[in-house]
Amino acid sequence: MLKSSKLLVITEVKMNKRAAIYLIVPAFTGVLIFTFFPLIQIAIPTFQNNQSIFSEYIRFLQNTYNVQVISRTFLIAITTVVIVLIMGLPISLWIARQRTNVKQVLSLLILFPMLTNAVVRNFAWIIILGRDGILNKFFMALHIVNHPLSILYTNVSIIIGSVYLFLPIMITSLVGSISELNIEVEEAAAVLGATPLKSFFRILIPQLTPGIFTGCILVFAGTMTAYTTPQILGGNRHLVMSTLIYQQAMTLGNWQSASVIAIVLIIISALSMWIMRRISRLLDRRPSLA
Amino acid sequence: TSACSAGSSSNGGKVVLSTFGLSTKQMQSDVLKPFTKETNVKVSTQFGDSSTRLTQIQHNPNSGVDVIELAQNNAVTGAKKKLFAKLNFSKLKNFKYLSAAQQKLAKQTNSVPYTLNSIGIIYNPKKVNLKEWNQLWDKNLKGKIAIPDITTTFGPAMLYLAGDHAKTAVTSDNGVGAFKALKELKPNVVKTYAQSSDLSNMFKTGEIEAAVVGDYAVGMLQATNPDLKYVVPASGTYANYDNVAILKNSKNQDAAYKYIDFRLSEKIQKKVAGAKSLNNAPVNTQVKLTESEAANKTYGDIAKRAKTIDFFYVNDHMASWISKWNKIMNQ
Amino acid sequence: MLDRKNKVLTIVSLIVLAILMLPLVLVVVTSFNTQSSISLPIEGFTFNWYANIFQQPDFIAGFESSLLVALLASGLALLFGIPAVYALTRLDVPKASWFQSFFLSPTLIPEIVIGFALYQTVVITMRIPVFAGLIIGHFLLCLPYVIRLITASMLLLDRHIEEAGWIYGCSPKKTFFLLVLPNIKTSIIAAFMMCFINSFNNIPISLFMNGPSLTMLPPAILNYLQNNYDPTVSAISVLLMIFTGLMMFLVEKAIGIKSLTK
Amino acid sequence: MANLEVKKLAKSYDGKNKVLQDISFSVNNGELVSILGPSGCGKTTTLRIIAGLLDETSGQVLVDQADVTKTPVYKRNFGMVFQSYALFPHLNIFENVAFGLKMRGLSKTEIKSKVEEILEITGLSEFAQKYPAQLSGGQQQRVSLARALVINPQLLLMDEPLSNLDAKLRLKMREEIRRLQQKLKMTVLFVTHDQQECFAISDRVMIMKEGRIDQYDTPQNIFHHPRTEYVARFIGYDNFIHFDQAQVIDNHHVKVGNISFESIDECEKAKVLTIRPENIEIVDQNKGDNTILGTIISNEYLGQSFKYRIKTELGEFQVEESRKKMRLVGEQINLEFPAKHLHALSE
Amino acid sequence: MANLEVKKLAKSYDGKNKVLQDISFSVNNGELVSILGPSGCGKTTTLRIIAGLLDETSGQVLVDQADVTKTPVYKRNFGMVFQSYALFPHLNIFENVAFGLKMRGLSKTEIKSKVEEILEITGLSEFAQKYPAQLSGGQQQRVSLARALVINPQLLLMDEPLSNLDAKLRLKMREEIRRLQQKLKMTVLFVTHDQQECFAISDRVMIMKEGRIDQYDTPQNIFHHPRTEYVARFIGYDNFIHFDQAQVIDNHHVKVGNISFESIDECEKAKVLTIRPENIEIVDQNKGDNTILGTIISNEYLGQSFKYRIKTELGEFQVEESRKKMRLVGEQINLEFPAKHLHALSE
Ligand SMILES: Nc1ncnc2c1ncn2[C@@H]1O[C@H](COP(=O)(O)OP(=O)(O)OP(=O)(O)O)[C@@H](O)[C@H]1O
Ligand SMILES: Nc1ncnc2c1ncn2[C@@H]1O[C@H](COP(=O)(O)OP(=O)(O)OP(=O)(O)O)[C@@H](O)[C@H]1O
Ligand SMILES: NCCCCNCCCN
Ligand SMILES: [Mg+2]
Ligand SMILES: [Mg+2]
Repeated sequence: MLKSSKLLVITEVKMNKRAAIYLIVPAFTGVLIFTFFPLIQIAIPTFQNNQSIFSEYIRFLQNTYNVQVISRTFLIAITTVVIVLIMGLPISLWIARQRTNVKQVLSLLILFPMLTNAVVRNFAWIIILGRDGILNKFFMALHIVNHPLSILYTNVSIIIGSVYLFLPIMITSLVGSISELNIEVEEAAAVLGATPLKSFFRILIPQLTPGIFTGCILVFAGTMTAYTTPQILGGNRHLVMSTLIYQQAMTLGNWQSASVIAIVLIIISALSMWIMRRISRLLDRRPSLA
Repeated sequence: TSACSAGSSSNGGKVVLSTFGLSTKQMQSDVLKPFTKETNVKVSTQFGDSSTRLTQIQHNPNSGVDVIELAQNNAVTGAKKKLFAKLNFSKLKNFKYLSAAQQKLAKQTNSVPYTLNSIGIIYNPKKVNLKEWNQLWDKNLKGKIAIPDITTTFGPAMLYLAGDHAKTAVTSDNGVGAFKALKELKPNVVKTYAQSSDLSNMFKTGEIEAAVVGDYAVGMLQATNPDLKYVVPASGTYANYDNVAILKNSKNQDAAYKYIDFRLSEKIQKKVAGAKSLNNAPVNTQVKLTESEAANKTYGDIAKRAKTIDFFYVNDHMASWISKWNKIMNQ
Repeated sequence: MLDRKNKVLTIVSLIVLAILMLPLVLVVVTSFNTQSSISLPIEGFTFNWYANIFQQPDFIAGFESSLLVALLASGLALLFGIPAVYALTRLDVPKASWFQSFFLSPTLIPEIVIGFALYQTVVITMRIPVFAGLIIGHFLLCLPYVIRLITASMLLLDRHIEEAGWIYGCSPKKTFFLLVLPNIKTSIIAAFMMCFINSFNNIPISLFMNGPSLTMLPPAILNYLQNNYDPTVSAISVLLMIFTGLMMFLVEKAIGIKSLTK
Repeated sequence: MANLEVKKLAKSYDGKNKVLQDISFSVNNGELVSILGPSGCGKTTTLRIIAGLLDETSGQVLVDQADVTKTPVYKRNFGMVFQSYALFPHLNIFENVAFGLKMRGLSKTEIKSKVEEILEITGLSEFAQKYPAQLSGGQQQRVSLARALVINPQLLLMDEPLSNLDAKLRLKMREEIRRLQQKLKMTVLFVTHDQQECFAISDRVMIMKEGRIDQYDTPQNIFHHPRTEYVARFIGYDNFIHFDQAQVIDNHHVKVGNISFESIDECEKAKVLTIRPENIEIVDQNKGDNTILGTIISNEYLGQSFKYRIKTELGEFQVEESRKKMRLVGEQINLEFPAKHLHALSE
Repeated sequence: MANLEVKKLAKSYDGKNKVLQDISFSVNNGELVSILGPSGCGKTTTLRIIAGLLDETSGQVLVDQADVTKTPVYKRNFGMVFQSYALFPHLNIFENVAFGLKMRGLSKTEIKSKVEEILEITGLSEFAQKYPAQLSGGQQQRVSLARALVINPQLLLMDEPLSNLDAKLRLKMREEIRRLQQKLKMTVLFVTHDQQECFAISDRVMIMKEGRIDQYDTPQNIFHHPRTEYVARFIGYDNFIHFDQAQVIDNHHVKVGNISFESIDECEKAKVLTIRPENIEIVDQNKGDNTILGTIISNEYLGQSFKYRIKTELGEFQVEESRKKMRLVGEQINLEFPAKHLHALSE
């Protein structure tokens, strides 16, 4: 979804070329003024320091607490991606291979939580994950644990909340990719002697590489930058970068610091996405047909 | 003003109020509606955290807010940053009913205290029995308590308590002793909370057995967890005022004065003191509460035991304390 | 074969599906609890928490302004987005894919940063009223959805349809309104729904962009949740789910009817 | 290399409509049999059941007398060439071809030598390191073939393997398939809906209609002796004269309307006479028998010949004539149906 | 109903490569002209420039002597049938057909009567209230045609209007187009890459190659007298014998290798001899001239005939022979090239 779909102007059309300018300029100006200009405005002060232009950043990173928040944010995002992928793949496969009308119903069902308010979705997990919550009651009843587990307000609860938040996005994205696959390719593998498991790992997964990475990038970016989930399920002991930005900016009124974190967050998430995309290209062995 | 019919609004003018997000329903019904009814002044509101709202008016001189209600620490900051209009106390008929200390604070900060809170310990008597602050450090409370985060209203008070435990006042050693005491407390702390409703949930789910909490939240906590007991240790507590101020850029100063005076009036102070209302302890000395009415409020005995926090000192050191706190408590 | 008949796959999928649905079901159940805290199992049945929603001034005002903002922002995003998409997909724009990435770029900026940065630039520096700032923020949130979804359907739409219009004497402008718009209606509805729901549910931008008498619903719910731990939040969650479901139903119906004739 | 036998195979997708209706047939060792039929007649269904990709509703599939009906697809050891090639897009040509051998656990050196050999045979050696998307349609087709052949399948199944190719390439590929099949002496079942293709390549042809086998015979026999009107129509007999038993005169003669027709076939149980457009002759005078008067109602130039639609008292006929000049619409002409080209059908 | 003239039309998309190279031609009133050529030769480009959908690089388009080169597309009053039909999916059939009339501001009653008439002619009356998606391919095709016809276009342009149809429908539709064109006496420019289609339908055929016109003539002339090897190859002359000027003996005789060939055409400036596979005869004895010995290297059954590839000292030849029995690979035979079928080409 993040990737810009390929634009192809098939044939030159006899039309007033000037029209293009009038059509594009409003949206272009809007994004320029309200996205790029504000970013520059918050970025500039962070580089205006007496010592060196990067000293604000150096100071920020010298604080081990901040480094911990960054690594927590990163770790939560990566873990979420992995879990979402493991949970999402089988069900996506299952949905993609249903008959059309069943597939439509299931897709709507998946879409529903995705379109439901984020507060609502996270809040549901408070009920489940608390010391006295459903999950602990369940575990205790089955004697899996003797004492209730502390899950709420930990990194784990943020991960669970994020998984819940982004699983539908991954499924929707994967169902799309899987539906595009030629099922005969798997049949061919079966005819050639591949068991279902072998077919899954050797034929299906490799073909899905680009789709999987697109999904992963979406989930990763979403988790890295999510605010509501860590806010509700993490609390202040488990700040992530976006909640730290808000705390610095609004609770403590320290805008300089908030700007620094914002820039660091943008750089880290952009860099990670770029790396993931590179890896995806490396793994996708099919030649690109430019 | 009294001649106006209820329907017309043009005469009384309007005022924009910025206040706490807690109990918006009661604020509306017990303060704002009666105010409009009496003065014919229309009120628009902004609800939210004290610190957030302070940050906003600090950066945005055109916020449009006329009157702002803030926690004491934020009021002190606001005053220091000269965000408030210089008050003409003669315009406030009810100002004279405030205590001398409160009047002094008002004059120092150009913001008038209209209620006060203090902290105590709330606990689940089925699991533990607590009477004194020092008991919070007991080993058997490991992983069972919650304390307010440094960034919240009672964060500084928590630091003062730690200082008391270490027997070095925070103001005497820049909090060195207090932070040492906090380090000792850390194993017991499940969470440093920002919202008192978190506590409700944590008690409910058995996450914690005790917490340091402001008295204003006690009613709400006991409503959801009826077993909980609240104690203000005999050794004393720390009080914190909520102040109301007029912003420098306010264009509705007359209406703003009317609001503050209304807020301080005996009738309203008594009304909002109700447990089902805002549960605000009165500052108006004319208001008398029965013992049951006084429950969970900084009133009478407790008010006498309450010590004040030097927010002028605190706010100067806040930045470095937050960083230290985060390293110790949130890491 | 790994198809819908594979048993292991089916079981795993049903479990995941249950995990997706269970939390929402629990929210619904807790909303009827007589206890004044959100917990399970419920002790009794009541509609009180639903009644309480309507006594919260924030919720009423929040719903109204969230609705208004979502409508305006989605509308603006369509108004600005559709012409741009048309130019990028139909006219010979140099570096068209660069422009497309540019229009999608707000997606890459964390929403909390958009809120923070916009607050400074739009509200403080430019002195634009907070309400307008809020609309701008939500517009940026929405625009990428419009660009993405409508580009997809413009690329699918047979460009010869427009040419046929011209051939039969229809001017380019008229052709757009008579022949292009009706045929991308489906994706316009879809884009509108994505915009609307994302704007309506947004928290991070609204957290910064607020002011007197400008309360948005999600922050109001968050605020309520943080100050009062009672099932009112469950109740309003249920109402919002119904609202979402209703929108999905309407859209499905609108697009469904369309796809019959297409 | 194996003998295939299908016994009373039936299939229903929805439990109600039978897509295959108890079909039985066998394919001998080293024989190439085509299944020909219109879209939806059940060709793919038959092939997929034999391959094991689809469950039959009833019936049996036997390979060299052994029942394989319940053997899972990945254990059947068949080769299959898919209509869409179904190459593995993420594997290069070598790896595509090697896949089946890998699944069988062969050693690397064995795999290498076998793959290289088949790539040599199919003329693909130089593409070993390329990926499917880098190959032309015809080359991909050959990879698909090589991949099926390298595992030395007992039986090779091909589902319209040429339908995606343009006319030129299609021709070349079908020659290649025939050559390989004969060289490697494979047993092949070949699905197609192209009449010419199927005649050009097969030892025997099976013509299907709505889940049944209408005729199963050599191409020549089918061409010259279609058994039913359906088969005839399918292979280019565009003209039909219907009649009933009462009109039969003797073994080889029938009278329809006022005209007597002599047919090369026995007419006793026949119901229809049929003839190809190119076998009808336009003659100058009406000689009576086997001849009918008509009017041209449309004309078309086909390059080497002209094609006319002609209206007669027995309905419309289509006639192809090689001639320098086109006859005009409206012209009255006599059509002769030579007895040796006039076939009688009973269904 | 109009006369089209194209003068020195050139087109370059990128400013460098000329996709059309100064082509000139004219189409008479009521004439149906096909443009035939391989993919990418510039057929669509030509049509789109004439329609006004594309800017020419240089040259002129004249309709009834009036220069329309600068007239915007929506004022040209042409009809166009798009390869993909380009029906308006959100309008029903009636509205689709009425669109052009509406744009011309006709009254409702006029529109109604005209649309109903054309729907009648195209056999679409019963579908008036249906939407395009509810129609079959052939019906959609007719809607597209009706939409173009109803505005009574000066000129009707058709870009491969049949390429999406299956063989049967394609045949039917081309007859219908021809019938309508003749009935309404339209001037039509018809783009196709199908040789047979174009011969069957056109008054004249224009064969394009890489942006140039290779031959522009009646179907018969093109078929029997291809001007270039390119045209010949395109229309099914599969066999070519190349030689140089030195080998020309006299006006009608050429000696290639040891064999003398007599051709029906003049050979003076010729470089190539060509003949169709079905015109080569397999004869029992070598009569010397126009005959060559060869070996069969492949055989194929085509239904009515057999096709052989034959290797000779002058290269491979393709021969089609009608016969009961197939000749075997390896058999030695003599090929005779009858002079009346052997054409000489100069390019
Ligand atoms: N999965 C399915 N579910 C239900 N019906 C099916 C399914 N697959 C095929 N059919 C039906 O079974 C019949 C035979 O289909 P099959 O694919 O075998 O035809 P075919 O002869 O291969 O046709 P084609 O030449 O078009 O490929 C058709 O009527 C088709 O609609
Ligand atoms: N918009 C364009 N930009 C650049 N080159 C183009 C464009 N459109 C067509 N061409 C090129 O111009 C040449 C002629 O194209 P045109 O579409 O006229 O071919 P055509 O004869 O219609 O082929 P086909 O039978 O495949 O439709 C081709 O080489 C094509 O690649
Ligand atoms: N702008 C950051 C992208 C985060 C994705 N947000 C998902 C919201 C789902 N409601
Ligand atoms: Mg099939
Ligand atoms: Mg073309």
